[in-house]
Amino acid sequence: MDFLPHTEEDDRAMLEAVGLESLADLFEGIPSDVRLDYPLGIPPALSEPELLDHLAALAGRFAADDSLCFAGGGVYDHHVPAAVRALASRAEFATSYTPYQPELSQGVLQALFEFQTAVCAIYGLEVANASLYDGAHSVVEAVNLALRTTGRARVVAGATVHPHYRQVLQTYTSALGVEVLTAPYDAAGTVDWTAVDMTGAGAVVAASPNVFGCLEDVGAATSAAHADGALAIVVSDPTSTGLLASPGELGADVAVGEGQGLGSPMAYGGPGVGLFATGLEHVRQVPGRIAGETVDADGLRSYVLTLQAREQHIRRARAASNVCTNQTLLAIAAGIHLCWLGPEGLRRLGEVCVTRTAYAARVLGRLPGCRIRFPGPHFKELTLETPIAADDLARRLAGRGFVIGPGLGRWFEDLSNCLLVAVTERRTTQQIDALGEALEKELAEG
Amino acid sequence: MDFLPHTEEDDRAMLEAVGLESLADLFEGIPSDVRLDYPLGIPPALSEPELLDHLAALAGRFAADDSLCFAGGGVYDHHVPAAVRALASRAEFATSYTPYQPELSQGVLQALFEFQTAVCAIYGLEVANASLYDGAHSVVEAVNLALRTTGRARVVAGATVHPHYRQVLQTYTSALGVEVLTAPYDAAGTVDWTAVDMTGAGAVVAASPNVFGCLEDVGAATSAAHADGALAIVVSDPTSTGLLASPGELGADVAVGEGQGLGSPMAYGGPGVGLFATGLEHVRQVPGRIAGETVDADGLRSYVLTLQAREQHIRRARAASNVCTNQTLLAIAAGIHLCWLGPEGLRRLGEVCVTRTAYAARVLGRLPGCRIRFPGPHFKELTLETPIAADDLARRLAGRGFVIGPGLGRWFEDLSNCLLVAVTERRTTQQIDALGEALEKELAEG
Amino acid sequence: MNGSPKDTPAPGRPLESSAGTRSSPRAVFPLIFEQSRAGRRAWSLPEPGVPNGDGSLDELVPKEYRRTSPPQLPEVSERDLVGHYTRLSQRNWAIDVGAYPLGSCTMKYNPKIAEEVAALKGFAGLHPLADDELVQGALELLATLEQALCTATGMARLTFQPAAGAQGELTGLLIMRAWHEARNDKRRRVIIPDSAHGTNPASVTLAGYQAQEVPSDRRGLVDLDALRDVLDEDVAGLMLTNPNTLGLFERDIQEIASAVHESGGLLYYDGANFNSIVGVVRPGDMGFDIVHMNLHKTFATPHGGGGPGSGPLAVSEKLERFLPAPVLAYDEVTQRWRWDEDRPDSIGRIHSFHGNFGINVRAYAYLRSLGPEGLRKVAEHAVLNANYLRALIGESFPTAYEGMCMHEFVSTAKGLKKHGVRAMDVAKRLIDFGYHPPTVYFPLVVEEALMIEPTETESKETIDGLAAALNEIAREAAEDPDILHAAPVTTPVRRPDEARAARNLRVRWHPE
Amino acid sequence: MNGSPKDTPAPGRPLESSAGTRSSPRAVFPLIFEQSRAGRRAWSLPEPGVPNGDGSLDELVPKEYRRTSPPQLPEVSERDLVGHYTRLSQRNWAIDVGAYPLGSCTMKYNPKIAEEVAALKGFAGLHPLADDELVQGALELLATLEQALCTATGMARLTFQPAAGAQGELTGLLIMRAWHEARNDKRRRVIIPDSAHGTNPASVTLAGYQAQEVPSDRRGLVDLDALRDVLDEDVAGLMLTNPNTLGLFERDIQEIASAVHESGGLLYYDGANFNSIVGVVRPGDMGFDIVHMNLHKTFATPHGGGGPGSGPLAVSEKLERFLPAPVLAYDEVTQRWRWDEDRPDSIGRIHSFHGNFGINVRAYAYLRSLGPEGLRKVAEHAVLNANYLRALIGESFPTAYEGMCMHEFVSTAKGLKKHGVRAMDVAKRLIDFGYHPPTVYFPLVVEEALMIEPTETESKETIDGLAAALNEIAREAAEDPDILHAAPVTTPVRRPDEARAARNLRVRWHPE
Ligand SMILES: Cc1ncc(COP(=O)(O)O)c(C=O)c1O
Ligand SMILES: Cc1ncc(COP(=O)(O)O)c(C=O)c1O
Repeated sequence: MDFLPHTEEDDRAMLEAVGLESLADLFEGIPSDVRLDYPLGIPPALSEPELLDHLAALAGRFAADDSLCFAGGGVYDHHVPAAVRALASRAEFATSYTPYQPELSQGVLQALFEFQTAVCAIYGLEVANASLYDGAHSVVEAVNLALRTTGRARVVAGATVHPHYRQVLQTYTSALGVEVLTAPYDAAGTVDWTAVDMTGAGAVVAASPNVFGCLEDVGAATSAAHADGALAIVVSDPTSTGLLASPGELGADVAVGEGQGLGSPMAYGGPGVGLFATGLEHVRQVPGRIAGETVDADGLRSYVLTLQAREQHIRRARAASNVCTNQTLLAIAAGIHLCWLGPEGLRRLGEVCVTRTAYAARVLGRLPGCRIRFPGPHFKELTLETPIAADDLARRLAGRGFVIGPGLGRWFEDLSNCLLVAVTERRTTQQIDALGEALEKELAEG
Repeated sequence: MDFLPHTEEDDRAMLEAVGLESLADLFEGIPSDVRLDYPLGIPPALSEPELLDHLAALAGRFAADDSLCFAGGGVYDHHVPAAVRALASRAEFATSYTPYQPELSQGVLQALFEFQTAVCAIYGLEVANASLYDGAHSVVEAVNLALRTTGRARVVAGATVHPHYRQVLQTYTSALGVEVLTAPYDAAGTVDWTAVDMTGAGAVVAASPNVFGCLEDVGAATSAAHADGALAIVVSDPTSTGLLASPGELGADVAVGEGQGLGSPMAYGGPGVGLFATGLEHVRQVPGRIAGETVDADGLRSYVLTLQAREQHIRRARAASNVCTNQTLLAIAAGIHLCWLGPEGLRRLGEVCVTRTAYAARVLGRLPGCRIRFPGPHFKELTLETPIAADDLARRLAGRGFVIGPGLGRWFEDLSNCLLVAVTERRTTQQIDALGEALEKELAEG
Repeated sequence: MNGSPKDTPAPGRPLESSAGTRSSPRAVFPLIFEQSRAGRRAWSLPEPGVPNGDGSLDELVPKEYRRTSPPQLPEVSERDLVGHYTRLSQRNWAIDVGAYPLGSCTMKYNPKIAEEVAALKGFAGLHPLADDELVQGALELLATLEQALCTATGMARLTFQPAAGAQGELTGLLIMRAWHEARNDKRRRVIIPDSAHGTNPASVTLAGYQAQEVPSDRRGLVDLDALRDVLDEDVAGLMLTNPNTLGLFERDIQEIASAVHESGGLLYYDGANFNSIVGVVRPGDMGFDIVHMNLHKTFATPHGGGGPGSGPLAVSEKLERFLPAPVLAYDEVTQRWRWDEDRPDSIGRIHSFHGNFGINVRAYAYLRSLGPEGLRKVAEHAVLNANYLRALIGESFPTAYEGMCMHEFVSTAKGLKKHGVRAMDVAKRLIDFGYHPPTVYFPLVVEEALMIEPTETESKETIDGLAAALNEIAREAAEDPDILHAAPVTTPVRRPDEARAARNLRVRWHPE
Repeated sequence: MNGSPKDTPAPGRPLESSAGTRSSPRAVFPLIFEQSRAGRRAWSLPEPGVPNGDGSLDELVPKEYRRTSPPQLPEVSERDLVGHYTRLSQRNWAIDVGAYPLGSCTMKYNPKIAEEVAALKGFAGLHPLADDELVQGALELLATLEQALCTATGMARLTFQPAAGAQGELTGLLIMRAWHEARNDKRRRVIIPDSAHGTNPASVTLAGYQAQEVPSDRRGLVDLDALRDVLDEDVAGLMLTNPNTLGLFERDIQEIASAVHESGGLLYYDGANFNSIVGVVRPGDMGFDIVHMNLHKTFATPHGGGGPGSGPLAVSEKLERFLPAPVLAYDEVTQRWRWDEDRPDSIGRIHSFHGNFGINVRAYAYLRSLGPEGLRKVAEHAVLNANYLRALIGESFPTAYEGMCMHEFVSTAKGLKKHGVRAMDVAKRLIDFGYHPPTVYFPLVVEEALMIEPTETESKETIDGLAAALNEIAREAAEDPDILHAAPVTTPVRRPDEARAARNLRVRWHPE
């Protein structure tokens, strides 16, 4: 199925109208010696029922289809409310382009304006953009903003910031002569921000909850940063903001985070949505699109993309960022999800995560040879140390129907026996008990 | 979650406006001795994530989740095109009421008008209604139309008409002093309509393809019916009408059928959709709703429910039928599906069913002790006779991942070793081979 | 194609109608059939692809069985199909679009979670004739739902076969008949109130009975004396909805019940208005013997533009044996659910299979998300919303009968007649204010009836807005009635000519 | 609440806007935040419910970590949430609503089947850090898609990490840089045509290079001599989209390629316009070393109102080792796919995980449903549609450059200037005819540019209608330009004031 409407008669009539004989003539402008005279060597076409079978078979090879997901490390198995799924998948949202023509785009524009308002509310800041690619990209853009603003070229990032975010930051800044320093974590699995040397830093990046699931003293990070004239960037899990102090309250200049947990499935890590919020004083340095309110020719409240002069299609080589296509549809879903939750629901979400994670800590921490590596407080994730190499253990538990991990050895040599365990509102205490029993069996087998 | 918007403040303000103290006061009109003073003894409320888990667990108990469906007998595992599913589930269709206010219902009304047009096209008749409950209900209403029209009280139905349809006909007519005679089937698994005594019959009901999957000589049935002054009712599978002669062509006065195969999942047998079409001369006897074309105050083409004088809400005790709520949403899906298919696709659908069913006949028919009980021609279903009691065999094959049957013993004593095998466009030849191998194994075990 | 300015939608035509009608004047919305082009296709199906095939199609299906000319279905691309039905859907009102206060229809919010669970393969993918062993989850769901619904109605057992309320009515009346016949008691009449819904008398006729109407008294309730007058040994039973179609609770229900029972008849409860009493009072406790529910009303399943619904029919213990076969049975030994076909006294089968299972799954999801407290709150707030709205518009549109109403009420617009304004004009004008109109001209016993049921899922703000609009319309009617006669002005079409539709009958498209 | 007639939508406002705005004058569409009422809720979540709990919340999360005041999120019922966003969605154009001929955006039909398969639990439910063993199906899908895309572009390997085209550009430029550096070759400039898309220069800067523009010649193509003049050993490479942003094929591509290569630079292919040549000519065969694709354009994944997309970046063999880590590897022994992290020369990671996997699944579904022949037909009919439309409107809106175009073309409205009509006026007026406008004022090199890309999924009838509308608008411009200045008249809002939006900045709602 090629989804083309053209009948042979259409082809004939249209070719005639443009004065050509055959479809091949359309490509005469292309040097003949590079034109293909054979079909591409790609798999043959499948009819819709065949395609469905084929893809169901591939999807069916997910060896843990009815497994329970206790895996963490940046993407989480949160509940996607049916209403959010239904609304965000409305064809008018899903199959529309960037809202460059406001008269035909009030739906997307207002939904983005509402999303921005919700992000400002949870992060305690004044301006949010219409989304970036993912959590890592938000960190990168926040650092760029900070360095542009401070005119400095040094970044201090906590070792407890998601390692992938730090790697992406490294990649992005490599060409720009930026120095990225890492602040080590202490025995508590957090960075002692009072002890970090920040001389010359333009950007300081702290995360709470951090990669180990622990809450950090973000206030210490932001004041230390400010003391040295750096901007403070805080990585914050939006699902924690109903319960935990907002980055804004704690002095963050820029708050960023991964919004997947708000209305989007895990989808093997993408599409997710990068959240980005800051203070009004930085608005002209904000990357990406921003929906703004205005009035129309009749004085009627309306929404448009605003401050486009920041963006690549206007400022080109001097743009604040090169981002164009973003993650709008997931931003809309996240906005709807936050409105579905409201302040009470967001708080309840956090409460369930915290309490059940504590329960998991108790159940798992008392197993022979096991301990919760870092004391916490934890939000929805903890670091479990066992006598077994973490990646092996994760693989073995998968065999018992639990997706868990990752093992932290891949990121921290000294933690190769440590495993991340995430507990969202979807995980019940019974499921946690079951995980405990499965782990106990594995430990017994050694 | 009770889905109520009322805050305590709302309750207070609204009660005050109506001059009441408490919510309980609202029910003062109800004799106190029958009013409940305890909550209903029904299961407690579940939050959305809990509800999802609970229902996923129940659904998960479908012991054959990744099984292949070769089951027939009136409901079939046809492919539902993704576009049809997406369009029919649009909230504007799904959450709307009966289109009594045409200004706000042009979407549903036109979709029904298009559905009616498509049903007329496939059945070769002039007027179709906006759907009935299911195939059985369509047969009942067709018989009522025929008896009203002929003023007679006798029905002759082929034994090869789906037994459930005949049972429902029996139930519906029991109170009306209507006599329902059954015309036996012959060795070919079809009714020899030339040999049936139709004296005094007002309605004759024939099916093709019939309950055994065989095509019948519908023409013989309709002319015999007409010869005796009866109206001819033909039960026709809409998925067969791209390939097979339409009931209209063959002289049917009323064509009926189950439309589940067009755009609806099997859903354990419901909701499906009863199709109903007849000649214009009978339009005032047609049961249920009919969408009709007209013009609006500006002369603009529009659609309304028409000839409502036939219906219960106008004619009450003398209405053509008591039907009110019907199966509109599934009718819309069936209409969209027929437009997705078009004449070519509908023909292809039939071609695939016929050819693969023939392949299945060859693969299964040659197994030891097995035979295809009736010669056919078959459309998408066949009757397989084996040495094993059919219901046991079906159960055993289920264990091997095949949903098949039903055994025909439940309907025909003499066919207790016969099993229905249905082959839709979703079943591949490889799957048929696999069924053959599974069956061979079962036969070996005896 | 022409691009004349007439292409642009006339003022007030929604944008999408302009999107839909690039080609023809005055924004006529084309039919999918009019977009057909020979050779175009949306379909995508496999090749028959049978290894060393079994002979040609002609051998498999001899010509005499074959179609001679292809059916006149449209040939369109999937892109155009999707565009057409997407735009078409936008030309339709729906609960998800706005308020829908249609009396007697209970257009409440349909939870999205119900759609999601009904689509699970373990439900949507079940074959109705699959061995019971394979579908234990589905049977358990039905058994739990049956028990809960019987608890809520005060009945003993029920059948899920009826696809809608009207089919439930017929089922119940056939059971009524079977019960009398089992006692060799031939009776010929069934009593219904004059305000009864049309399906009641129609079902009575289908069940082989004569429908006899009893008048309502000045209270809008069944006239007890009139009822007693018509009750005799020829009366098989009484059909009643309580609260009745006027939204009033039949407070004499116990007297009514004993009167009917004394005369040897049975009491049938039409559950269309069950929403207003669920969790508050049970039909069984009022004396009803037979009850149908409209799960597409009280239990919030989407109405789908007119269906599907689900009309389970519940009965008291003494009528259990007459229920349609099969019924669910639990085998204590194997601890398995199964369908029990062995029901000698059953009235027989009423549906091709097990009724609208997919709808029952949705109703179950609704029931489980509310629980007992939630269900009672539903009734409380359905009644609160109705009485609140009634109070707000009482001066403009007085109710036909005094006193508190239940989940709905019937107002009259007859006061506007002197301005040449009819109830239908009020309904059409309400559309311009952004609300779906109430049910008009029903029940027939009320002149210029406006039958209004806000349902419990509408907020106070929505009801305040609806009331403000209705009061404003009453003012317009007095000051400038032509505004009402011209309404609606915001819809794709205005006042389609229904008489003409019946006169020049066009019930399908065919090329000119 | 007031129900004053101002509540009724002004003429031309779609019905749904009236549905959405019962309360405030002139059909202002309320924000969800304005519908908040304390104590209302849509959320439904379990109790923490931990047996013999682990101490209070205060013990688990000490106060110093806790929020002091709740976030100002709205409190609404699910019913009102659903109503709000359903009506809001109806205030938006989309492919599923109608034609969307935005130049350079390739707004073609997005197959529904792709949505269905992307939602399968075996794809949507995968955790990105799950052991490779668990996700072999997903890895095989990616591997097959990688191979097919490499075949289509003539490249050796690719990375799926880039979430969109711009991120692909940066990835490619960093690889370009790594390649030069590996050869101790310091270069500082990257050449781009003056017609290049804004992301090109922006990405060049991000990659630490200086962007240098080369002018187009009168043909609208890269000026070869001008290019040769700027090429030297300081030039790291050239970024080109071919066909270029004017919709013209760079016929000198081979000369361009050898010139760049001779100067020691690399050739970067911006795949945004790949739709017009897929299956016809391969970037690799034209001499390109680095290629990004916009799967949300050529491979028909839905654009989601601005994203998500997917911008896989493919390279020739000599650049393979620089690709972001990890890359897919196949273990012949275990016959398993795995992620290979051991890539010493890699430029590093560019995405949190594996890119927009869900979008790649959709692209795979599209690729598999078309196959090789289908893909070539896509290019053929994209180009046919563009040239056909160009021919139909040539007199009203001449193209800036002569000769055949590829999948899109750039017309100029400068002929209407004498009537005081600008390209934007034409765009706005086209809305009233039921079409989304083309891209306006881009590329900057064309005065009063209208950049039109019909895409291959639009039918001849649609293009005929679009042409008729454009020609009619040209006539209106001459006869009555004010019609254009007043346009659009069929939309919920008209010509929002963008200058004011930037002046009085309101980028979030807060209570007055
Ligand atoms: C009072 C009453 N009884 C019966 C019915 C018939 O129910 P259904 O439409 O489900 O057949 C209705 C439906 O509108 C009703 O309002
Ligand atoms: C020519 C060209 N290059 C690059 C891009 C950027 O791609 P994306 O928006 O996916 O980042 C676009 C998108 O509009 C484009 O048209």
